[in-house]
Amino acid sequence: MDFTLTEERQMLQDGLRRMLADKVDPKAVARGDTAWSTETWEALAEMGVIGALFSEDDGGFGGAGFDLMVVFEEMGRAGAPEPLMETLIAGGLIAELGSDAQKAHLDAVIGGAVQLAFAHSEPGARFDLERVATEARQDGDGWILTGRKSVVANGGEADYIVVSARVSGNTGDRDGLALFLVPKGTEGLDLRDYPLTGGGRGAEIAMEDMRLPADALLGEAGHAFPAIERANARAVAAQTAEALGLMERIKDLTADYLQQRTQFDKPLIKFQALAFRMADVLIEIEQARSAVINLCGHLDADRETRELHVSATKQLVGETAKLVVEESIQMHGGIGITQEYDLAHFARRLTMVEHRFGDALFHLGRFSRLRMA
Amino acid sequence: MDFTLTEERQMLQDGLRRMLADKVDPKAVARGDTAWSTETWEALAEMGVIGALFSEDDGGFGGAGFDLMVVFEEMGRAGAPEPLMETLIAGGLIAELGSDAQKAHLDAVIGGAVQLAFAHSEPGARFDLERVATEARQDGDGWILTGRKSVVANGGEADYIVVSARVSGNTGDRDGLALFLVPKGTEGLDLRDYPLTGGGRGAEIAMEDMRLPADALLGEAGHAFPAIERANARAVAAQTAEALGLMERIKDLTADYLQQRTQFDKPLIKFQALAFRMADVLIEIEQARSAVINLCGHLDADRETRELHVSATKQLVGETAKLVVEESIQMHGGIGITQEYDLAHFARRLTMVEHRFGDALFHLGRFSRLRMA
Amino acid sequence: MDLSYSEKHEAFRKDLRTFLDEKLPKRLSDKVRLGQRLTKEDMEEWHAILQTRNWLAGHWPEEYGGSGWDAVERHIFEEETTRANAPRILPFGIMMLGPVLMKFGSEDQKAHWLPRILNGTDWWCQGYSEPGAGSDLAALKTTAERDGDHYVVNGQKTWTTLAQYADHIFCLVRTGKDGKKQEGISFLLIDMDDPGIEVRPIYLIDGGAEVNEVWFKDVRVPVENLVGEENQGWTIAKYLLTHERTNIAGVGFATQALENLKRIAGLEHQAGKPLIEDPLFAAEIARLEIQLMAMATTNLRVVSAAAEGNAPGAESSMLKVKGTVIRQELNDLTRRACGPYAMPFVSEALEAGSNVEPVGPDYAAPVSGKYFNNRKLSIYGGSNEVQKQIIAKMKLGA
Amino acid sequence: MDLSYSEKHEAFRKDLRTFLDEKLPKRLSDKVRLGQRLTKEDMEEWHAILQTRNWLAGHWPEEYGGSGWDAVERHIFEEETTRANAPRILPFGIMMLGPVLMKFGSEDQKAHWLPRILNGTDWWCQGYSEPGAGSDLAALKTTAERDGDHYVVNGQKTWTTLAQYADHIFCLVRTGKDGKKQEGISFLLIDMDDPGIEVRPIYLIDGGAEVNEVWFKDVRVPVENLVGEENQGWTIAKYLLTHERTNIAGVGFATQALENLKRIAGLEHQAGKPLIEDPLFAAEIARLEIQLMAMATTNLRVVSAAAEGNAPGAESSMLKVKGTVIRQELNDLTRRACGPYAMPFVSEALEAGSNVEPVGPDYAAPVSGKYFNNRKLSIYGGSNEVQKQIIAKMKLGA
Repeated sequence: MDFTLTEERQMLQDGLRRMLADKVDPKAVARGDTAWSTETWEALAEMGVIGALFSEDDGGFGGAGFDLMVVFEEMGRAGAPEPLMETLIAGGLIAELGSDAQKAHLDAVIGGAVQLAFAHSEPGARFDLERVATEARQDGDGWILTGRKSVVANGGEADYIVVSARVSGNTGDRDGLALFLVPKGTEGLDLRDYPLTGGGRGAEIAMEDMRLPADALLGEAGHAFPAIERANARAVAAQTAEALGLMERIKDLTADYLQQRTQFDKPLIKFQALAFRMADVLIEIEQARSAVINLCGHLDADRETRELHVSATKQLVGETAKLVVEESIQMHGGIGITQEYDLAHFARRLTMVEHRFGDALFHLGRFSRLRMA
Repeated sequence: MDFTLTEERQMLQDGLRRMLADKVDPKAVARGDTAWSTETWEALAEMGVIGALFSEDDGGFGGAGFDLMVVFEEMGRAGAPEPLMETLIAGGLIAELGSDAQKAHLDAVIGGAVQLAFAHSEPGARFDLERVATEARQDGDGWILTGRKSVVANGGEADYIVVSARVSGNTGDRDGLALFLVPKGTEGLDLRDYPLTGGGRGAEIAMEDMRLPADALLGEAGHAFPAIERANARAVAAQTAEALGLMERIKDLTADYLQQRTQFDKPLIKFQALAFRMADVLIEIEQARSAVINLCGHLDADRETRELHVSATKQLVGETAKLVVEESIQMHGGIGITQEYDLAHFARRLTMVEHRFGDALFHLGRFSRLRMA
Repeated sequence: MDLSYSEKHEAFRKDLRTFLDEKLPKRLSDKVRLGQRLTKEDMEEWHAILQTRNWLAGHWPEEYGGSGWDAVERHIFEEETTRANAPRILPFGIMMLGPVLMKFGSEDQKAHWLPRILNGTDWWCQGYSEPGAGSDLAALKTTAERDGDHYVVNGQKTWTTLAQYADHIFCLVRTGKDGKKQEGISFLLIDMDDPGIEVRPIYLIDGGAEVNEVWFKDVRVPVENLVGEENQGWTIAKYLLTHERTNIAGVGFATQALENLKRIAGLEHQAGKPLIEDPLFAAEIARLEIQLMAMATTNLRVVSAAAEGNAPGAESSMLKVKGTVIRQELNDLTRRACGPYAMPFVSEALEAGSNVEPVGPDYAAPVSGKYFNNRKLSIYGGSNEVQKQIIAKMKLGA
Repeated sequence: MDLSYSEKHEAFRKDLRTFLDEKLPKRLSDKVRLGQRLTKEDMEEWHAILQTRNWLAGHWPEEYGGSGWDAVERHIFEEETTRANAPRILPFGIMMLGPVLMKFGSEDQKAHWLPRILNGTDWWCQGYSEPGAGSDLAALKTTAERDGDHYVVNGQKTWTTLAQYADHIFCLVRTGKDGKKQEGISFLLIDMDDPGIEVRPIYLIDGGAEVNEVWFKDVRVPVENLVGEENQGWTIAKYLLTHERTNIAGVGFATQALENLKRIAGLEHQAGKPLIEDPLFAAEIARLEIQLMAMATTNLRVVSAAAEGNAPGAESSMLKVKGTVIRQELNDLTRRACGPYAMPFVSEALEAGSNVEPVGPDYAAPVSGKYFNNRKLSIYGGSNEVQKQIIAKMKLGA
């Protein structure tokens, strides 16, 4: 039982926090001036932050749940929109399933030179991981893919996109899925990209008879679901850790505001109703931190335990995110919803946590079904 | 569109409020000294309060939804445990379905001389109206009943019990139900009675080959469900009105307490956190009042509209009851959970609203299913 | 007690529905339905259509060009127009300044300004809030110093809704410095074209710029533009706050939002079934619908009491709190209903007539912006904290 | 970061489980499981069984007869004993007075009183609260005036838990009248058999009488029963409050309550199916289970920090608030799960050995009483409002 950070993680946390505080400008992201910054990305690579997401076997120097927690909490605290999450998911799938040739890309990924994306979710699939309609059929040695993918984060910037498709079965089946490593600009891949609320960019992807060579297949055709689910669990861990960082930052902003701003001749924090509500916010953030620890500590547990923690943590963090966003805006008053104040960016980014990998209600239902199974 | 009381109802309200304030001692009920008082009952009859629950055709002088609202809100405000609800339900069923001979009892009911009860719910049925396993089989001209009824309010005191039983079909079917008018002390009827939390008494009833004559049948055998559902709707209107009265009383008690009690040298109501929470309580009570008005105003609407309001009102009042009970106790502190303070009785009685005719969660689900049907 | 409408009111509702069927341009109702931004011309067009029936300011007395509606008629109007996706009437002239002029204005002021509100000559905005004042409205610092036949105004207003379209602004300004801060405030009408006025947009969290800062530097305002007496401004402000809170419950908007939510939840799918069939999601909708059913009646109760001449006090504060929370929760659930498609942020897609397609279904485009933007509901017009303070004070002696 | 237990701790858990399997009388665990009232003898019996292993006050240093447990061992003890439905250890001597004596008591006091706590000679109760003081503990009025070798105590204490069984009471009394009210308070040990003491039961909302009023009329207390210095009582009270709040989260109780709720929801039926299969009811359970999973870890984090010597401050207040709310919500849901059978009020059925049968299923008998009684959780030991004030002050400078 130990809740302290190792010395290495402590150093990573300190360095990352300083670097991001220096480089990320929440107001600029909120105005949409920059989706994300190449300079910050390079600094992340140089500092070893990308490497911290991968195990030593895969060329990194970390990859454990608590590594993700340290890294993504700091990304959240800074409100950084850099697409580290996509590297974690797509890079993780390559690391787990890839051939030696495919895994050779990881060096460049960890070095920051290659960008990745994961095209899995489809229009109408909402949060259901198994709901894949995109079809992959064999064509001689290669594959032909047809289908659509929706809100693919970093899709427009990625050098390689990991694309999921179905080789057998029906839309909602777990069996029959395969993953493919698709280079940018592959013929038949149509892509429209656009800004996302809270920073970063997404893309709609349409594939019409997109031909891929045999060596584009990642792992074994038809059996990709367990890897997708595992990657999803790691993504939820990273995302909830990011949410935690965002909450901490928002809480600090709000506490500062309440201490500095006076009304009716006293600081707002001296109004008991506000002080008590802030106390509630603090309590819930501590709960969220514990939930993130629980998930990060169980990423390598058996599937049932891991997925139970995925839904528990996502549910609790989702509910807390809503509370933190709404209370912080309310306690700020009008300034809380203006773009020129940092809160706008953090609030939008934190809220969007609920729109990826399942919202609190989705995971509440999922948790209770998993519990009964 | 008119939200004022008619002069008659205003008079009934005033008189009833005065009379009950004079006669009902919440502390005594809380201590369990008296289940209910014959003296109060007689005063209710004399004042025409029982009659106000019945239409003129049935020998009363009221019976509309807003009559129920006026009467039961005052019963609630006083915390009166007298079994008016049982008179409303069982008396209403006799009035609706009874033969002339059976309806002849109503005069004595309205006059206060005859007590009624309704034995419908069974062990394991929870809040499902159609879940009746008690069996009635024909035996010559008469009937033989076998089965169990649970938590029959006023069962031990009733001169007549209206008993539901199944003449055909399976336990959960709506068709196949019949009602019987069973006099006290009928052979084969075994009864254990006991106090109820919040006042009044309940009874467990076991019937083992209980023989009834042909004229015990109330209405047509096999088709009693619509009448039971209608009686249930009226009961929910009365019960939620009673809950409203209880809430008003608890709110007044709490407001008085907060105004009078000082801590850290100022009245508790001057603590903003408490004042705002009381404001929330007030807002929710106004919502509850509107919900009760909605139900009372739609008791005679088509079945779908009526039942939608039954569940809407019961859900909202149930949630509000929990809020009012918990906040009032918390704001009182220790004194709020002592038997010697009036709040104990009101809080217990209000909480029990959730244990009869369905709690907030049950009706939330029911409302959403009715809405989609 | 009677929950049914009178024949007169039923007839009005019928008349109104026919009118909306025939006269509300589909182009406008489509924009409202899809959450697209309305232009100045859109709003002026709709105002003019309404005024053909004297319905723009239906609750104004007929002598001033209104229809003398009672409270129930106002309620019906709100219910039907929101159901029909009509643009909302801009409140600044109709709901705010008009009633103030009728009560406090001189005969000249009434004769001059009231018709211009109805015929669209003047577009008003409201200069109340100031930076640093927050809920403490009376802490305002903008000064108006008397100089001959003019007041010279200096200072800054903020959160001024649609000031970019307005040609006039009514302001609370400080004309006296002694005594309590509530004293020494006056109510002034100012021409936005006057030299020394500058309007700067404030970009909000949803990317729009519906509010502004308004700066005054030595702006000269004729003395005849003072409404009421000098230093009577706080009285006027309080009067207006009560009027502003009429219909603050927003039952119509909430009903409309509920219908929209149900429609979306019927189109979105989860585990292969319509989202609205998911028991947990359906229960969240049900919870809000039940709250709304009760609030609609609470609103009618207050409306009825007002019709009998009882001024709404704590009750309108209760409606403000409940009404805004319900609408915000509906916005929240609508955002959730759209799942991943609430993430794209394509601001251009919200401009009608732009040829930028929304990403995903069209109903998803505005939902996140609306959620964020409507956090304002519990902040402006007297924040919900201010309302609770009013309730606690009036009802509990806090 | 490491969520697993050390080998030493796993071994302790195993040892403890075996002990509970073998030594916890079924008669006692049945009573706890069914929510029946424990007698004084029941509690004394269990205390004595624990003390055979020096586990009654496991966290006390070995020199005083404890086992010198670290914070994790204490946590494991709580988890396992609640899981096994063991009676809870009475906190007054073990958790409260003991630590106070160790820190503030004289050598004579320690030598005299500590062994008597462990061997069951003395049964202590706590004389803190007074009528009229509420959350403002320092507003106490009970006086102790020096008269030669004695203090003469006059006044009244209230909410004194299990005073009817106690033979001793430790009290905060006023020995000085000057200065701030926090000054002039002393900590005194009083024999309940002394003349002038009267105990009157307070009947609570669940019909039980676990708390009392204690009246003091010219009670003479030997001066050697003063703990610490005269007028040092507030310091001791604050120290004790921190100790009292250790394990205030009640993770073990909550876990036990959750298991009980699930069992009941599996036995109750709705629409012909187990209630636990109703999606809405299941979701309510899930929501609480998720909260509890997080709180258990929050608790371990605080426990670990304490093990490293960091005194819990605002964190223990957070645990108090969250822990009590979770337990209260579990009680609420358990009451709901029982439906109509939560209504009968057969107090006798809660006395083990009475031959009154409960009405309906045995699990339903205590649920309403427990719901009402446990409203106290957020009131006593520093109300949740007091805790929030502490959090806001320590963390936010409020």
